[in-house]
Amino acid sequence: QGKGISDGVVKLGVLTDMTGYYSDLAGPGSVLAAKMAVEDFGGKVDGKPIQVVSADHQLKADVASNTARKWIDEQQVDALVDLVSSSTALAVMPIVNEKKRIALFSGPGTTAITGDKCNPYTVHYTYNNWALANGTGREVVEQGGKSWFFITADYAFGKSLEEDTSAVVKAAGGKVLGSVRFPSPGTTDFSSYVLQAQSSGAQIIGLANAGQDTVNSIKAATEYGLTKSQKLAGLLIFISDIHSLGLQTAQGLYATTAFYWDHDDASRKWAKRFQSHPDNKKKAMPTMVQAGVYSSVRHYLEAVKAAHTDDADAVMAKMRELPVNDFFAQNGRIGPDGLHRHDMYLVQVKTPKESKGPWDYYKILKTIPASQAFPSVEAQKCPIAVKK
Amino acid sequence: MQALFGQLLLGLINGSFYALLSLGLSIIFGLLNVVNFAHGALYMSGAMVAWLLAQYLGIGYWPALLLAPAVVGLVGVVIERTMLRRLYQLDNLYGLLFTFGLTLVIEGLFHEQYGNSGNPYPVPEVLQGGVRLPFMYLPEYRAWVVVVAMIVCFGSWLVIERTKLGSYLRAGTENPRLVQAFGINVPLMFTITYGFGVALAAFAGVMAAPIYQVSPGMGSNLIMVVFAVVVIGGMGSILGSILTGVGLGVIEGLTRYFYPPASSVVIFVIMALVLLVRPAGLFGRQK
Amino acid sequence: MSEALRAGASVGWPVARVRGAFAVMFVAGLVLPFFVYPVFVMNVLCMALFASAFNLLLGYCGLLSFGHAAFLGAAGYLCAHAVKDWGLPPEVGLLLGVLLSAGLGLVIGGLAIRRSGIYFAMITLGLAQVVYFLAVQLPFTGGDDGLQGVPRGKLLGLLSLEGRYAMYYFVYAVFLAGFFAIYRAIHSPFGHVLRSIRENEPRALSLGYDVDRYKLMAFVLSAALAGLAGATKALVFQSETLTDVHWHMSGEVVLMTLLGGMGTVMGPSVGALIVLVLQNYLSGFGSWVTVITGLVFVVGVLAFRRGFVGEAIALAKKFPF
Amino acid sequence: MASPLAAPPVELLRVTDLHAFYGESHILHGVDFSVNQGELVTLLGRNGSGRTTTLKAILGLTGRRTGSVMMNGRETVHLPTHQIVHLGIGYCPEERGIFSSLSAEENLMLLPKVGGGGLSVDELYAMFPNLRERRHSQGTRLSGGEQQMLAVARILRVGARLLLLDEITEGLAPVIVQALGRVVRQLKERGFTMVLVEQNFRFAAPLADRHYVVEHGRIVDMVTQHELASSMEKLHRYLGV
Amino acid sequence: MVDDTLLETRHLTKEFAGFVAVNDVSLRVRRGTIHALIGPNGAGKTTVFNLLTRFLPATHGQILYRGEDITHARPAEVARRGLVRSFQISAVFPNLTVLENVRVALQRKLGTSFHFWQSERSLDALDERATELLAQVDLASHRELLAVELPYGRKRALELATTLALEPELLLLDEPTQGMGHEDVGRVTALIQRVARDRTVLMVEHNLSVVADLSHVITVLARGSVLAEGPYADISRDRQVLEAYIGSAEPEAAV
Ligand SMILES: Nc1ncnc2c1ncn2[C@@H]1O[C@H](COP(=O)(O)OP(=O)(O)OP(=O)(O)O)[C@@H](O)[C@H]1O
Ligand SMILES: Nc1ncnc2c1ncn2[C@@H]1O[C@H](COP(=O)(O)OP(=O)(O)OP(=O)(O)O)[C@@H](O)[C@H]1O
Ligand SMILES: [Mg+2]
Ligand SMILES: [Mg+2]
Repeated sequence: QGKGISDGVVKLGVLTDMTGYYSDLAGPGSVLAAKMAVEDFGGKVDGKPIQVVSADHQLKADVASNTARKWIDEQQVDALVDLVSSSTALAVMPIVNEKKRIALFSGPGTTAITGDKCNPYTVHYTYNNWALANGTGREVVEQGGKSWFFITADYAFGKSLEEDTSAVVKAAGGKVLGSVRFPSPGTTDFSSYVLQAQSSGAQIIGLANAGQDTVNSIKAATEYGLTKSQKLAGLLIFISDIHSLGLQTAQGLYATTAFYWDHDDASRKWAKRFQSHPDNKKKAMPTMVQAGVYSSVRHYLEAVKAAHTDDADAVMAKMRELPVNDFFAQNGRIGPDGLHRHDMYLVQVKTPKESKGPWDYYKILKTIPASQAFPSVEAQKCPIAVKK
Repeated sequence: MQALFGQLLLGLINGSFYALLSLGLSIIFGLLNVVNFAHGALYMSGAMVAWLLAQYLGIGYWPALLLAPAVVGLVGVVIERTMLRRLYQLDNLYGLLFTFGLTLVIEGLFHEQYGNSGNPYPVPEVLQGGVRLPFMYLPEYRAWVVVVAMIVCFGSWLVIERTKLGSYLRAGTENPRLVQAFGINVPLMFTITYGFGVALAAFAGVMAAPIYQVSPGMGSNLIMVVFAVVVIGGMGSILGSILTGVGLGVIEGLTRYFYPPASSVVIFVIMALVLLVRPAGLFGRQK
Repeated sequence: MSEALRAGASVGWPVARVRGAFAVMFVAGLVLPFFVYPVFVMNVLCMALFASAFNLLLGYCGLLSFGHAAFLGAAGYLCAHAVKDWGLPPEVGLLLGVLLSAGLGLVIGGLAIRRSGIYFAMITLGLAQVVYFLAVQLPFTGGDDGLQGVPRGKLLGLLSLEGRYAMYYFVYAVFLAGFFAIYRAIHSPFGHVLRSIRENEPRALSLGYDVDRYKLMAFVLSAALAGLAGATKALVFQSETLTDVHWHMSGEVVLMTLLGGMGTVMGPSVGALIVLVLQNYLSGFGSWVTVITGLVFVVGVLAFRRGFVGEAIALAKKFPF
Repeated sequence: MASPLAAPPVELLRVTDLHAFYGESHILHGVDFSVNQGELVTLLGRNGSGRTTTLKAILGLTGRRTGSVMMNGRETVHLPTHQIVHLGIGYCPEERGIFSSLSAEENLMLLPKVGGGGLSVDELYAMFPNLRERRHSQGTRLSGGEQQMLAVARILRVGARLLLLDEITEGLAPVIVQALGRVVRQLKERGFTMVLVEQNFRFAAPLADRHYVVEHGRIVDMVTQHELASSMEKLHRYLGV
Repeated sequence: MVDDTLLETRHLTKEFAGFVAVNDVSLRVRRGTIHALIGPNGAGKTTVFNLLTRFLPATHGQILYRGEDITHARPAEVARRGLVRSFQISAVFPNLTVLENVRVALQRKLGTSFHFWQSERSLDALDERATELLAQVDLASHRELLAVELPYGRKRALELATTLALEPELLLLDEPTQGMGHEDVGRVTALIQRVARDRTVLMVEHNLSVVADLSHVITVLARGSVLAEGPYADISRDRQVLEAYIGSAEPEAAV
């Protein structure tokens, strides 16, 4: 591709889970966020229109890669957005690399994206497992939660989340007593695993799982009185999960998040717009993934504008060059490995009494500065980043 | 050792729950010769309806326990009257396909309306808390599930096996026209049966609402397992699927304890083995 | 399977017309990639082959296998692995895949064949779940991420398949080969015996046919061809994932076959086309896809039970043209 | 008629211009006949002439059907099968229709009563000893003939006043056939009305009051008991002997 | 001359869950004869057929065919050896045409039944023979009909034709004339007579007139065991047989 906007339009493809487990924390909400970002940007860049297309990858790696291929080959999509769930993200990475398009990941968590599997066209924008592990893991250990036991979803995401957290826990001087890996999807009843966690005698039960699994395991844990003697640490908690659990069940839970709507005026302002937007049928508050989608799209468009082209290399250069400054991140930076490093927040779920109303769920315990929140470039095993 | 007891008890609890679910399926499966794939979706509907009742009408768990099954059962009756009945005479492949389509529709609609992240449903006050056994802490609600499941299961079993209804239905599935030619209102009988089976699914759904995430997807994981239960127990043998349900619950529980990764497959292995040794399932009567 | 079989048994078109129809479709296949996204067409071809292989069993032996994904996936994994990690050429990858699923077919079929009806379906399902379990657990399958970035390599070390059209015509050739293998099997002495078995097993037995052997033979054939489809698919998408071994896939192939018309030669392919088009062009609509797909099946079963092609044939019979 | 001295016969069943279809194929082309209270009539005819179909059509077991079927003065073509039967009809199908998922005894007890004055189970077992012996074995495991006996026995229990019997001597040993002959005679004395479809003319002849001849889905002739001797010629021609 | 016994059973016995259906039956079927097996319902005739054709395993006892022990042979194998049966309830391939029904039987001799790569046109060679066989039972005119559409009696005729297609050496017929109209009965009787010239037939039949016309030897079964054996003349006078089976009346002459 030469300079200028190829084929006279900048096209963004939101590829996400529209119907599965994650459809509420990403899904239509992510599409909406992307559309809002485009609207706010004025619908044009360099005088060329901006389009948003979207599709459901059904959490299937093959569907994801097919759609990505089709979009790039057929519709000249310039950037893929969101890609919730690690396996779908990993599936599209070789494609964007081969075809020189840009991937703006908001949903997936695995550190491999900017680690050994990294490529020059991928931005990992919102969070990654290391950040979650580090945020929740270290904090909890420091507060005295020294011995851990994990209830882990038996697939890529869960396993890597468990590994990262164990590392952090050990580093912080805690110890890991063990873990149990349950098949997912396909597990509804967690009582058996909760019981094993109970009998492990660990102080902290780390939930290395996501979505429905998290919700069901937390329900079981409270039901079996685990929370009386031991503490739960949800490693990947979205505000939508809290909403579906209800504070009664979720209260006291620790979590690390990249975004909370009630953080400051900027975030409140945007979140309210998002919530009251006509396309947001369920009138839900944005999750960190959806907020991340908005911010990443915004940042991408800024970069295109600055580079006067949608050529992937040029735009990536600009994206790395420009800092991110909006309601989502202050002075966030995209590293050579493609990881977006920004502040994260350690939060605790309020008790029903503390909560002033719907969606008032988190107490922000502390802000984790970008430098600590994410792994350093060196710590990542990303070949291309090290070369530089 | 302690833990093992716990796992056994949990197995029993889940087992009785499987039994309750497979009961409805087994009745429909065995008596109408319909492979009711929609069973999971209807179970989910039961839970969702309970939640909706609570959410919008402030109706609590206890009334919902009757209301939700009634509502869903009624839907079942309509489905049977308007569509399903045309498929009885065909290979049960078609019933399966039809109910599969139905599943997609039901789940899709709920999903469209209420999303997938699910909704909270509290355990009723009287059943909160639990008892501390020497080897584990047993939530009262789970105990309640076991008791109710068992009562309902054996209740329906008695009604169907100990009355003539059972033989009417069995004969009716073999040759409905003829049974009708003997003066039995077969269509009505089938409608009621399907309605009842469906209501049972919804009932199980309400029972599940407080302990599992109430979401459109909650049924799709269970359905295959419940199928396996019914087949292993012997299609049409209601007692069979009750006992098998409990048994498999226990086996699954133990697998979760000794080798969790296999917990999702163990039931299917057992199913294959059983069918190879006993063609009609454990309690099924050979044709 | 009474109803369905009647549809199956009545593929009574004059040979000439059948030939004509095939000729038209053949040409269509040649030019299609210039109008439609080739990868999509290739996907359709693979699934069409898969469904046709499945139909050989359901439509012509009255055996409903609910575990055919096992063959599709197993072959896919082996092929992908062989090409990616062992650096074997694609044709060898395919061959290995086919051999594996044929072998699997021999085992699973050998066990299941002794049962019939829903029990047969359930045994195949059970054993297929075991294959799925292996696909999740075995180290080389990449578990949940699957195998990504599989190279398409050079056919016979000469022709590179990386180009979109080269690959397309390769896949097209594979499809035609598989398809006509099936067509011939159905219209062979063997096929006739299968039909008689499906119609009345004890009678076939009393005529001196070793029913089980014929069924098993059919099962292995079907499995091998399903494997061919799976291996090809893996090359097309340059990846292999759990989707192909999951029971949803086994269900999907049943749907395709019935939608298109079981026991008809073209039916499964048409069914595959319909289903994939639905999935492809509705994928923007979120949950409505699910609802619409569901409705399609409901209506299909209630109103067009013989499937698309089956109904067409029935019409052609009523108003011969 | 049943007895020449009897008061003017009361009509129990009247079939007028009955047409019946199986899907596309038009099988009955306007069947007309009537049966009086306590009378036994047979439907004779070649294979495929439409006798079974006639019985089925009376019960609404065929596909579409038109015309009129009056069951003691009540029009029934519009009623669903199960209601027609409750007007007091018992049907013994050609293919026996024994249920494989029920034991022999369950098969026997399956049918609900549709009227008073049926035979008791003991009477039935006395009539068909095999059945008592095999009563616990699965219905379709019975021998061909045993299944036939069961099919007959089961409708004698329900106290129907009109019996539709299709090929009841089929595959039965001569002794049993004779026994059955006696049973039918008894039933007649008890005032049962019967329509008998028979290949075994020798069995039917002495029992029947009247014979209807069916050909290509129509009634083409009727022969009464006392005309029988004189019209053997004709009958043989109809039946192609 | 050599022993002309084609089929022999020694102490053949079959029990079902404690109930003895066939009890110590020793039969001898001689080459070229028509051997009738009669007896009251539930005597065990069909079961004997099922044992002979290995559709059921014998509880104990032995089956010798052409002097070879076939007690443990597979059903299909028994059939291939030339011992073929018809069924009590008509057994046809409902959704195949009348012609195809017969062809399936003829096809086996081609030895190409596993050839899934060969064209079906290789079967057309059989049509002529098939039509011949159909003509024998007056079905030639119906050859294009689907078998379901035949009335009951015709189905039996078709089944017979199919069975004959195998040119069996020993033909087992279970109630060949059951459910047939008189004209059919006549025809089938004649047919059996014709085919029996170069074959051996073992048949179960309740229609005494048919038995009388056809059979050289009759074995009477009752409650699973042999009650009497001999030519029709003797059997029909045997007191036991009379009360157990034939009953008071004379054998029924065809009307
Ligand atoms: N289910 C069916 N579908 C289509 N045609 C049928 C069906 N049943 C019967 N027929 C046709 O209807 C005609 C009459 O059949 P029916 O059974 O009434 O004859 P029948 O007089 O009872 O002779 P028999 O019972 O001795 O064969 C026959 O030509 C038969 O082919
Ligand atoms: N599979 C079985 N299980 C149990 N009992 C059986 C089975 N098959 C047959 N019987 C019993 O064995 C006895 C003999 O049956 P069989 O069918 O041989 O009688 P048959 O001589 O053929 O009588 P018919 O002339 O009525 O056909 C019958 O009493 C029958 O109930
Ligand atoms: Mg008839
Ligand atoms: Mg018999």
